[in-house]
Amino acid sequence: MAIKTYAMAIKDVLAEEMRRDKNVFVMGEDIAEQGGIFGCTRGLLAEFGPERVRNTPISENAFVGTGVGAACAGLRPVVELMYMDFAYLAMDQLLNQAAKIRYMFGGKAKVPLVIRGQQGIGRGNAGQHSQSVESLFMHIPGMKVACPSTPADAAGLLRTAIRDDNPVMFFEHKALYATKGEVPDDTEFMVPFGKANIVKAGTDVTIVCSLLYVNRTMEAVGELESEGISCEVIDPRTLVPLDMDTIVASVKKTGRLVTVHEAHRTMGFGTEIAASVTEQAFSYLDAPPERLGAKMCTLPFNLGLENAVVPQKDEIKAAVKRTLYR
Amino acid sequence: MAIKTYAMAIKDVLAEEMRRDKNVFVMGEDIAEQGGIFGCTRGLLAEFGPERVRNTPISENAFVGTGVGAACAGLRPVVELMYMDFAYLAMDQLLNQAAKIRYMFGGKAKVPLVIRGQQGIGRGNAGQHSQSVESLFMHIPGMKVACPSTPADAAGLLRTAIRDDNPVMFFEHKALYATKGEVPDDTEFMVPFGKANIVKAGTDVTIVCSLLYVNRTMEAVGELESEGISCEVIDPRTLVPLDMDTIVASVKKTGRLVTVHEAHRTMGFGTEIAASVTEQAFSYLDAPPERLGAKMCTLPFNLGLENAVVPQKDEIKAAVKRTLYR
Amino acid sequence: MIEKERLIWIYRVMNEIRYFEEKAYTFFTQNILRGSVHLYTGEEAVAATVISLLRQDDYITSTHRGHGHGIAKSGDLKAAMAELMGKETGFCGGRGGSMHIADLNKGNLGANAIVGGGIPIAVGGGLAAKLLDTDRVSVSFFGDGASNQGTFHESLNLASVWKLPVIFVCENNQFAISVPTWQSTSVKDIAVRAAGYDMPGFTVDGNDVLAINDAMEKALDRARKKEGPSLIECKTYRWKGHWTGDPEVYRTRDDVAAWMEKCPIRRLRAYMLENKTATAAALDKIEAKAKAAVDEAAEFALNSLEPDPKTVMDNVYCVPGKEA
Amino acid sequence: MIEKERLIWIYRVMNEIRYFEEKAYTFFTQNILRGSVHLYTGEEAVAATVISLLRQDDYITSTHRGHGHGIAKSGDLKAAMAELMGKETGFCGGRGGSMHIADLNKGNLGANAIVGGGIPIAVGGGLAAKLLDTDRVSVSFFGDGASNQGTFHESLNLASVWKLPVIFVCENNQFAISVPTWQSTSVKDIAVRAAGYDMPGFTVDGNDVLAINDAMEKALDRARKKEGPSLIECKTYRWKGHWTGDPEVYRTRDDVAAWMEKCPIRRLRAYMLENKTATAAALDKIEAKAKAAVDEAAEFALNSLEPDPKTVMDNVYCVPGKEA
Ligand SMILES: Cc1ncc(C[n+]2csc(CCOP(=O)(O)OP(=O)(O)O)c2C)c(N)n1
Ligand SMILES: Cc1ncc(C[n+]2csc(CCOP(=O)(O)OP(=O)(O)O)c2C)c(N)n1
Ligand SMILES: [Mg+2]
Ligand SMILES: [Mg+2]
Repeated sequence: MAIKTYAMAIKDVLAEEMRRDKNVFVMGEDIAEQGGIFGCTRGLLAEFGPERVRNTPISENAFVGTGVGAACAGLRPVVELMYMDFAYLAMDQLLNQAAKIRYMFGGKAKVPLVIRGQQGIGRGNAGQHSQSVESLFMHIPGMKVACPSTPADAAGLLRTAIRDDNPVMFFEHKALYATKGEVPDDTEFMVPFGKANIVKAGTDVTIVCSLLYVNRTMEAVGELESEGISCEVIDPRTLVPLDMDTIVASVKKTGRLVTVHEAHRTMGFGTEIAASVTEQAFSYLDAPPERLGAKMCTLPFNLGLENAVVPQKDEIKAAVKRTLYR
Repeated sequence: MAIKTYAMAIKDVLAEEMRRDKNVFVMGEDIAEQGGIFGCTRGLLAEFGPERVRNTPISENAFVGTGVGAACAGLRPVVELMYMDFAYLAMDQLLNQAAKIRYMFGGKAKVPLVIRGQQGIGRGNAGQHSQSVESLFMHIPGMKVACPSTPADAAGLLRTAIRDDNPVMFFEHKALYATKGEVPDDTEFMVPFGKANIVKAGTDVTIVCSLLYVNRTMEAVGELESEGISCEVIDPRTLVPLDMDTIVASVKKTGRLVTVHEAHRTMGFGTEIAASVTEQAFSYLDAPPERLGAKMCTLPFNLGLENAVVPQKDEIKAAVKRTLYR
Repeated sequence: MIEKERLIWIYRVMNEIRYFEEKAYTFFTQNILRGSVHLYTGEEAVAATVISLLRQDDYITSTHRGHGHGIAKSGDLKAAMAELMGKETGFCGGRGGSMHIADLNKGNLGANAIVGGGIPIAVGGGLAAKLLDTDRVSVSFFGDGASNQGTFHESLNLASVWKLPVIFVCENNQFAISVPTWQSTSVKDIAVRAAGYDMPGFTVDGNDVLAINDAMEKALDRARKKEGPSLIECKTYRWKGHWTGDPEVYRTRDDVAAWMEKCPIRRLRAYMLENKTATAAALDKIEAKAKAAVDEAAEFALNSLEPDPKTVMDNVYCVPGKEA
Repeated sequence: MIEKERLIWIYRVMNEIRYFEEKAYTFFTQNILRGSVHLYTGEEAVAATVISLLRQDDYITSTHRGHGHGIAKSGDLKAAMAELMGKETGFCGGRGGSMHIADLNKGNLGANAIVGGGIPIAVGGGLAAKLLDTDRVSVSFFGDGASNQGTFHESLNLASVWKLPVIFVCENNQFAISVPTWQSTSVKDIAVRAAGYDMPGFTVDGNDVLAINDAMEKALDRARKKEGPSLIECKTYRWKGHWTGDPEVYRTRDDVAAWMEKCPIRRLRAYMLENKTATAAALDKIEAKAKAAVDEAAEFALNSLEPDPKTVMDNVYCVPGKEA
C-alpha cells in the first residue's frame, strides 16, 4: 500500500497499463508536454513517447470518434476530455457510435474505449465547466459509467475500465484530485464494476452518494451519528452497471433511503435509485426516499450562489431526519 | 374545428405564426422545396419565400447555434431536426448554450428558440434513427420539453412554444404524423405548458404516458376496462415544466401508478414521475409504481426485435394488474 | 493503369452492386424489405475502383448509402441482402439493416446512418494502422452533404497533423436528399478544401474508373509510405431517389436520363472492349454471373430465419467468453 | 487609413484593456478573484481595432479570453471588473464570471467558455441582421485552437452559402493552452482555410493596428454591402500564461520577452507620435486616464455587493412581466 493522491492514482494506473499492454494509449488536449491540466498524464510522454501520448487539436467529436475507430481496429484508447462538460461536443460519437456499435453490428465488434475526465464544482469555473453529467449516460444503453470517490477506487476502477472490452465513461471530480488515500501496489488491483462500496455500515438510514459527495456526506454523517442516528453510506462506484442488490439489501435493513449527488436533482442518478428501491423494497420503506441534488439552475460563477445550488451539510442532515420523521 | 393530421396541424401553426409575426422563421434540412421529409413545412416556401424558409447544410451544431444567436438577436427561429437522434450532434449548442445563456448572462438575454423534430420507432430506421431522447433534456435546466400526442396538442403546444421566450425542445413522433383529430380553427389556440391532459378519468390506477404511447396505452386500457379495471390515463404533454400536481392528485385517488413510454426504461421520464409520486403521495400508494419503457438495448432494425424492445399491450396490462395484485 | 485482372474484378463488382440494388428496390416495392434504403445505383465506379486497390486488412468506413462499399469490401452478397431483410444471417444479424452494414473481419468498420459520423472512425482506423506498425490504410467514404459536417473538418485536420494513412473519398452525387450541392456547399469542388488541411486534393469524374483509379493510386502511395492523408472527390450522380420512397421534387426525369447516358458500367465496358481487355462474350458472362449471384443471395436471404426475439438483449455489452 | 479620433479611441481602449488585465492578475494573486481567468495582455490591438469599426448595434461573440472584447464593445470597465469578482453589479450579476461577459444591449452576444461555441452564435447574429433588414454586421472572435473545431467549418460554410454579414476574426496567438499551433493545426496560416468557403481570407500582423484595420475595412465593406463573410487571421501572442495559474511549460521567458518587444501599444504610440496624431503629453494623459478608470472600476467592484443567495433560482427561464 502507498499513500497517493487521486490524481497520482490515475496517472500510475495509466502508466502501468501502458507498460503492460502496448495497445493502450492516451490522447486528449494538453496531455503530452503539459501532462494534463490536472496532471493525470504527467510523465507519460517521457516514458512512452509521442506515438502513444498524443496531444489532440480542440476537436472533441473527432478525437473521441478517432478513439472509437481505433478501438474497433484493435487498440485500447484512453481519451481524456479536459472537462466532462465537453462531452456535449462528442455526444454523437459517444451515444450514436461508441454505445451502439457492438449491438448494431450484431455483436461482431468490440469497442474497448475509455473516456475519462473530470467534472464538478470547486474551482469557480461557472456554468460550462462545472456540470456533473454522469446521469445522462445511464439512459442510453451500451456505455458503462464509473465514478470513483477515492484514490483506491480511482485506481481499481480505471484498471477495470481499461481492460473492459466495452466503452466506459470514467468520471473524475476536480475537487478530489488532491485528496489522498491508500492504494494497493499490486499492478493487477482491480475494482469490479457493478459492486457498490459500503463506505460505512449503519442501521437507521441508507444514504447513497458518489464522487465528491461521499466526503461531503460523511461530514454530515459524523454529526448525525453523534445525534444517535446510525447511517449506512453506500457509494455505488459504477452507475452502469448499478449494484441495486447492495442498495436494496441495505434499505430492507434500514427502511429509509436518501440519495445525495452533485448532479442536478431532476433525473439525476438518485432518481433511478429511488425509483428502483421503491420497486424492489416497497414494503420495507418506512418513509419516502429523499433525493438531494443540485437545484435546477445553471451552475453560477459566484461562490455563494454555487454553494446555494449544491446540497449542503445541513440539507443532508435535514433530509435524513425527514426520513426518520424527526 | 377541423379534422387534421398531426403533421398538418404542425404545418398550419407554423404558417399561422409566420403570418402573425415576421420574426418567426424556419430552417432545417430539406424543409424548403421538399417541405420536410415528413411534410411539416410543405407550402411554407411558396408563401414565405427563401429568406424565412431555409434549407440548411448538414451541420446540425452550427444551424442550431445559428438559431441560438438569431434568437438572442431578436428573431424567433423554429429549427427542424430531421430526426431527434441528430440532437446529439448539436448537444453543445443545446445544453451548453441555449439552455444556459439566459441564466449565465444574469437574466439579460432571451432565447426564444424552438427545436422541433420527430423521433421514435415505426419505420424500421434502426438504432440511430429510432431513439426517444426527450428524457435527456429534463436533466439540464433551462430547456422546456414538449411532447404532443394528438393533432390538437401538436397545434396548441407548438403555438405556445413559438411564443415562449425560452428555448423549447419539441418532440414529435414519426408514427403519429398520419393520425387525425380535431383541431380548433382559432389562430390563438394554445395549450399551456405544464398542464397535463387527463386523457381518460378512472379510479383504480393512474397511468402516465406520452407521444405514441398514449394511443398504445389506450388500447391496453380498453381491454383492462372490459375486465373491470378503471384506469385514469394522464398525458403530461410537457415534461419541463412537468405537471406533478395533476399526477399526484390522481395517484392520491387511485393509489397506484404505472408509467409507460417508448424512451428507455432506465432514467426515462417515468423514473422522475415515479420518484416524485413516491415523494409526494407515499402514504397513498397501495403498490410500488410500475415503470415501463424500452429495454436497455439499442433499437434493432428487425421488426420482431424492435417489438420485443418497446412495451407491448400485454406488458402494459400486466403492469397495471401487478399494481392491483391481480 | 489498371491491370487486367483488377479491371475485371471492378467490372464484376460494379455489376453485382447494380443488380443488388435493383433487387433491393424490387423487394422494397414488394414490401419484402422495409426501412430506409438508399440505393447506390449509378455510383458503382467509386466503391469498386477504390476498394479494388485495397487489401482485406485495410479499413473502410461507409455511409447510409453503403451497400456498394459493403459488397465491394466483403464480397458477401448473401450477408448483405439478408441484412437488408433483417435476417439472422445478415452482416449484423438483422440488428443493423440497410444503413449499418459492417464486417469488422474484412476491414469494414461500418456504415453509418449519421451523415459524417464515419469520418472520424476512419481516422481511428488510420491511427490503429500506424500504432500497430502496419502499412494498412483507412478509407472514409462520405457524401457531398457530409463535407459540411464538423467531423469532416476535424477529421481531415487531425489526420493531417498526425500524418495518418487515411484517404477521404467524397462521393459528390450533387445532392443531399433534396438539396443541391450549390445550395449547401460554399465551394464548387469539394476537393478545394484539401488545401485547408495541407493535403492533396483531387476532383475526378466519379463515373470514370480510370480517373478514380489514378487519384486513388496517388493517395494510396502517399498513405502506404506514411506521408499522410489525401482527399478525393468523385463527381457522380445517383439514378434513384435519395431513398426508395423519395418524391424527387428537386430534379426532372430528363436530368436523370442525361446522367444515365453516362453510365459508369457501360463506360467501363466500352473501354475494356476497345482495349481488348476482354471480349463482349466474356463481359456478358461476367454480367450474367453477377446477376445469378444476386439472385442466389436473394434466395438465401428470403430463406433465412428472422432473429429470435428472445435474443434481443444479447450483445449490448461484450462479455468475456461469450463472443458472437 | 484611420481617422485621428478613432486612433485615439483605439489607443485609449488598448490601454484600458492592458491596465484592466494587470489589475485582474493582481486581484487573482491576492485571492480577490477566483475561477478561470484568461488574460488578453499583448493581444489588445485586435479587439480594439476591430471593434473601433463597429457600431453599437453590430454584434460580436467572444471567447474565454474575452475581457478585451467585452470592454471594447461596451466600454464598461466597472461591469467587467465586477463580473470577474462575481458581484451583483457585474455584466451578468456575477452568474457568469470571467469567461461569460455578455452585454446584449450593446451587441455583445456573449463570451463563451466552450472553445468554438460562439462561432455559430455569431452567424445567428448575421442572420438576424439580414432578416431584420438592417446593415448590421456580426463579428466572431475566436482563437487558433478554435479553428480546428467543427463549428468553425460549419459556420464559415453556412455564412458563405447564405451570404451573411459575418466577419470571422481568428486571434492566432500561436498556442492553445500548451499546444503550439503547428502541433494541432494543419496549415501555417489559418486564413488559408477561407478558400474552402469561397470567402476572402486575410492574414495580418495582429500587433499592428493599421494592418488589422486594413483587413477589417475590406471585410466590413463587403459585409455591409451584403456581399458575404470574410475571415481575418491576426497573428499575435499572449504575454501571460494561458490562465492565471499556468505553469507555462511550453515556452521560455526569452520567447515571451521577444514578443513583449513587439508590444502593440508601444507600436501604436510610436506611429501616432511619428504621424503627429497626438503629442506625447496627450498620449500620456490618455494612459493615465485609462489607468484611473481601471482603478475606479476596481474600487467599484470591490465595493459592490455579492448576489443574494436567495436569488439563485431567478432567471432560469424568462417569465413574462418579470424581466431582469
Ligand atoms: C447527422 C445527420 N443529419 C441528417 C441526416 C439525414 N440525411 C440522411 S442522408 C442525408 C443526405 C446526405 O447527403 P450526402 O452526404 O451528399 O450523401 P448522399 O445521400 O447524397 O449519398 C441526410 C440529410 C442524417 N442521417 N444524419
Ligand atoms: C470545447 C472546449 N474544449 C476545450 C476547452 C479547454 N480550453 C480552454 S481554452 C483552450 C485553448 C484555446 O485555444 P485558442 O482557441 O487558441 O484560444 P486562446 O486561449 O489561445 O486565446 C482550451 C483547450 C474548452 N474550454 N472548450
Ligand atoms: Mg450527395
Ligand atoms: Mg490560441
